[in-house]
Amino acid sequence: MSEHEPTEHIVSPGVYLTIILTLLVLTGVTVWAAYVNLHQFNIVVALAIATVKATLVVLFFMHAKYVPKRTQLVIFAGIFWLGLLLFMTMSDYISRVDYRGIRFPFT
Amino acid sequence: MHRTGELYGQFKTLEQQKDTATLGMWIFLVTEVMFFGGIMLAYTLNRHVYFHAFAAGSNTLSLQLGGFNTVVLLASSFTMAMAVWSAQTGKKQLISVFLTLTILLGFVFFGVKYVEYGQKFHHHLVPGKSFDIFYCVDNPTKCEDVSAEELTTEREELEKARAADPDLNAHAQLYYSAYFGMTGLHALHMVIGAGLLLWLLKNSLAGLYSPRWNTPVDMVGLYWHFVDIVWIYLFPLLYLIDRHK
Amino acid sequence: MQPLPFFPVEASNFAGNVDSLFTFILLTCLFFAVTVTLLVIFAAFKYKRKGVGEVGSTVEGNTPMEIGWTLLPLLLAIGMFAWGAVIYVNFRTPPKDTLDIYVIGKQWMWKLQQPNGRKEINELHVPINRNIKLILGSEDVIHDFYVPAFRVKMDVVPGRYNTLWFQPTKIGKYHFFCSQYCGTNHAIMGGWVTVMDPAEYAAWLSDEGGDVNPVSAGEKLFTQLACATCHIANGTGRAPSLNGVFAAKVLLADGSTVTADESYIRESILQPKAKIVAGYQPVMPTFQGLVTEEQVQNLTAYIKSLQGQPVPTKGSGIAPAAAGKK
Amino acid sequence: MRAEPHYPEKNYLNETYGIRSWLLTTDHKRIGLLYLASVTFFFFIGGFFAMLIRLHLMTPSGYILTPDTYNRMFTMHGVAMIFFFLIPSIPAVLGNFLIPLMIGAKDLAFPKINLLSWYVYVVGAAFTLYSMVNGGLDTGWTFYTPLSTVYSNSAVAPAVVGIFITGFSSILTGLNFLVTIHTMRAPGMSWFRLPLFVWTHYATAVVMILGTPVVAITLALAGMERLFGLGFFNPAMGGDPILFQHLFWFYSHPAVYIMILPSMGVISELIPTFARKKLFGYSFVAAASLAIAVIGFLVWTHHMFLTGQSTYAALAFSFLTFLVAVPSAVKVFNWTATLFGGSISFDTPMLYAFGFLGLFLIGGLTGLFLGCLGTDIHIHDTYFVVAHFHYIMVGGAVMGYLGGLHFWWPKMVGRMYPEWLARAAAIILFVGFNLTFFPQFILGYLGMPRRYHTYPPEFQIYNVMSTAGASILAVGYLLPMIYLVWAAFYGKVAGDNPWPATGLEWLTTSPPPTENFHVTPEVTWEPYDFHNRPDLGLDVPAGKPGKLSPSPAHGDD
Repeated sequence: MSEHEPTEHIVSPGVYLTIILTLLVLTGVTVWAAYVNLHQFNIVVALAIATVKATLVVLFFMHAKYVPKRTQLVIFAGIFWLGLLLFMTMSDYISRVDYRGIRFPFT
Repeated sequence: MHRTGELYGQFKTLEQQKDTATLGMWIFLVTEVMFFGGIMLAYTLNRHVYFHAFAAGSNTLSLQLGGFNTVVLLASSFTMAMAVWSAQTGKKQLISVFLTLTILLGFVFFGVKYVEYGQKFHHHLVPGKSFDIFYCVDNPTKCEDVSAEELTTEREELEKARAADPDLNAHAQLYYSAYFGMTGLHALHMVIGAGLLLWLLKNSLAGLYSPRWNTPVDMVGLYWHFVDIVWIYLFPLLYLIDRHK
Repeated sequence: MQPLPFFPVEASNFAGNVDSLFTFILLTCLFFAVTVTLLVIFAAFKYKRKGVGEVGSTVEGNTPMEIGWTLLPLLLAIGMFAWGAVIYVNFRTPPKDTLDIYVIGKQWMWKLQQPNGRKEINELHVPINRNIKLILGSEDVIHDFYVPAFRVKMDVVPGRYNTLWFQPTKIGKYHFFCSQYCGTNHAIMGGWVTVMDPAEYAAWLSDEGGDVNPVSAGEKLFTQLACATCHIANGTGRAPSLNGVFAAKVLLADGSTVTADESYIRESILQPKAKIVAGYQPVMPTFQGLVTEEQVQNLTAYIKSLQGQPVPTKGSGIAPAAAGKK
Repeated sequence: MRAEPHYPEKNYLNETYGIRSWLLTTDHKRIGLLYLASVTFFFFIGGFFAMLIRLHLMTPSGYILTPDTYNRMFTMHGVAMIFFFLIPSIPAVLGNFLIPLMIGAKDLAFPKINLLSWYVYVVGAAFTLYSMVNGGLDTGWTFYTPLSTVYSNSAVAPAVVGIFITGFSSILTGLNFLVTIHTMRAPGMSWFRLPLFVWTHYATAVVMILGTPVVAITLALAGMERLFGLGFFNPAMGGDPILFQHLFWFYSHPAVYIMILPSMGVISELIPTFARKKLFGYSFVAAASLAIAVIGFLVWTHHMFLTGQSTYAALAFSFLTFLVAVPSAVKVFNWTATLFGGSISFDTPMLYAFGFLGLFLIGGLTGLFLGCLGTDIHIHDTYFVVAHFHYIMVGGAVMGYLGGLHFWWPKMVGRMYPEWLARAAAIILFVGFNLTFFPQFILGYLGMPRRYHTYPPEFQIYNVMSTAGASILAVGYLLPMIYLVWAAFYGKVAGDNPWPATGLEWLTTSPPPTENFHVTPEVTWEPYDFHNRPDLGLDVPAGKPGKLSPSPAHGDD
């Protein structure tokens, strides 16, 4: 048997409670923000709030704040590649001349 | 490989074993991110091209039900985190209590989702031949769960959307493809998670988890939180398009 | 014997450019390929193992060399990229003064319409030295319009338009192909581009339906009505090959035989389900009301003209000698 | 110096007996052999289809197959070869077998998941085989919509389900490799002492992890579109078929690197071993592997230059495509440089390495024509493309796979294959391959589109050459299949380290024991260092010791 015991950071219930309360408040905020007309910024605000919430979950509920750098790199890579997929594909659609839905003069 | 107590044969120490499991789980979650990424891209593109149809589709969803489910899922994440904490600090009874709570909250989520899906079937909002976003507006008697008042505003909104996008029905169907695709995939993950939680509960009732060894609780916890994060994004993306009127 | 071909004919404004760029990349690649190959062969002989226990030297790397052979290919690659980009941007930006021709791809034929409304099937006539723009649409799956002699191609995507432009520079007849896989008869979904003198082209445009020869008129109809899509000459289509069928005995699905004379052909065009050839499905649509009496005659004349064509061993409706006697 | 080769009495092959002991094994070596059997099965299925295709194309009008059958043949050839042979070949067979041995571990990090991944592969394969015999598949291996989702009359749904499932086998393998390489290394096995085979598998695993889920969801969406009428890719419903291509190529271009990177890893082992010299520029080759994996993700729309995509996007992606060519070039230069000053032998694995160098060189360089926007307009979707990717995947990946199989066969089965027969097979393969595929470059430039069951007669001469080459190639593939199996039972006993080579896998017996090493090895030497390894029994010139790193680095970070 080994003498190495798993050593890990134990997050206290108080922290968890703070986080969940913050999450609930942010949920309220995001619903409220959806009813304010911010034009194209509605989606930006909604995604920003969602990202804050997700970050809190990742850092505290999932202990990412206390894991080795290596694991944090893995998380970062995942987000980065997701961004790559979305951003690079959309860059094609946004910069193209899209002749969608035009009718032909004959068939 | 043979197992000696809690240590599997391919590892030298419990620490290495735990480290390996955690890294493996995080990498798995990254693959999950990419898995959802594909459908996210389909959503992003179609929302970009057919914004009016997406807004119209989104406004037919019930914000009450969606919001309630968000709260339920966040709460279940909290109880899951507490289950992990109980395992880490050796409170054996509490592990089972928090796991049970998590499972119950998960089932509440399923219940609400069932009601929501049922409504969509009823209102002919499931992609396919019978899809008709005007169904309730055109057949108010068939949608007795929607008030006359709501129907009037809905009609106005749909007419406006149709003025902007003549092919509204087809494109709203794309919104519903995204809705069912994303929430269905999410629900599938929840089902798998609920199965894992039941398995954990069985083991925790047998007293298997201790501060020395609680890797399964920790791993399922990571998975459950991930499913929560997916919903954190799905909620604004699906329910909150263009709500201000 | 002809020499083996390597470059296709250059018949458009893009052809020369693309070929020069191709040659440039080819020479660069040859330089690297030959150098590396010679080095490997040289090393293999020079440093051949001489004793069982011999080991190599202790060299393990050289950073300046690494940087050098990273930068050199990088610079060459940027050069190739830039040249290619110029051609591509030019290709994707049609000039203003184009002759616009609409092209529709469908499984498995091309329908084209000239600016004056004249329609063509699997044929494209264009005047020399004019900028031509094809506006491409698809009725079903993704196709691709490809003219090797012009070095141009573009996907034909359902639900949206694509455009393709070129300026033909050489009079002649060139293949065009569908080069995006589109199902069963993808390989025969092609035709000919005819580059004409402007005067000839103008005459051709105004000379619609001027064919007096019934055989060639029938041949044209045979493609236009998409008969050729199923009645493929080599017998691989959904319908029997018509080579040699005229005046021969045809075996029907019910086991009887019939002589393929004028009246049988006429009936098969107007009421195709009346007599089904053995081994085939009744999939042919009726052409009753779609073709005039004159056109039926033209088609019959064309099928007659196929009498001397080679009959495929499989995929012909002609009854085998034994069955014919019975 | 060296002792008489002996065959260990107790090893992973004879530790336990019976079908159950194989089907329920969690031993990475046995799982490697299970994969070997299954991918070989698919290689011969795919090869059979290829033979029919080539025979059919001997004449312009092709009398052998009907158009529908021909379309099924090339589609199923692609599906069998890509998803069920090339992608799992080197990683799941050689990688599975060797990575734990090379880093001095007792097994992969998750042995049960490893077995699961094989079963997932088998289930996916079963669905796909079902599709092949029940209606076939005629969409092309790329499954372009709306042909695959609306118009095709073949068994698309089971094939899509099969490939979806098999994707998870790939994900699980990649996950296992990544974690294993991070946490299971032996003491002293620091990152820069890893063999390059492990480095390239690390890069491969990254691609598997990040790419495969995307193709899985894409095929799931396409399948649901075919079955339930979801509309994302269906233009009739306002969807966009080009979106499918974006999603598909986001994985399927990097998938090319899943096929070629492990092969590069094999070559990086073979060349130093048979030149008895350290690999030239070890860290550059390792970095190039990672660079290929990362940049490989940024080039996918070069498959779509002519779909009407944005000109700006095309420019960006073409540029990135040229960038990814550079690390491949760097590798070739380093391999070549390694030969200089070496002591080169011409054993069979080295012949495969030479073959790989030649074919990969042609395959890689012809990629430039396709990545270049100007020339791609002409040669896109022609036989030029067919020739190019066969040079990479067959010339590159399969030559590496066979070279690796010959190199490690003595380790896997403990016995040697007949050397002269093996050398002959390697040469036959090289000749047959070039005769088959080189004419296709010319065909492509002349304008013959791919996936044609019939073609204009002016293209016939090159097609005849290609078919002739294919029959030589078939012989070349059958030979190793026969003599390697023979050698596994009747070959000469190989001994622990027959070549000799420097990796940790050669320190244990051949075949290795179930737990890989009787004593956990401790690494104190640099990779491919023949000069500080007295245990190899070589004649190291006196007075010229190679440099030894001062203190062993820690392996378990």
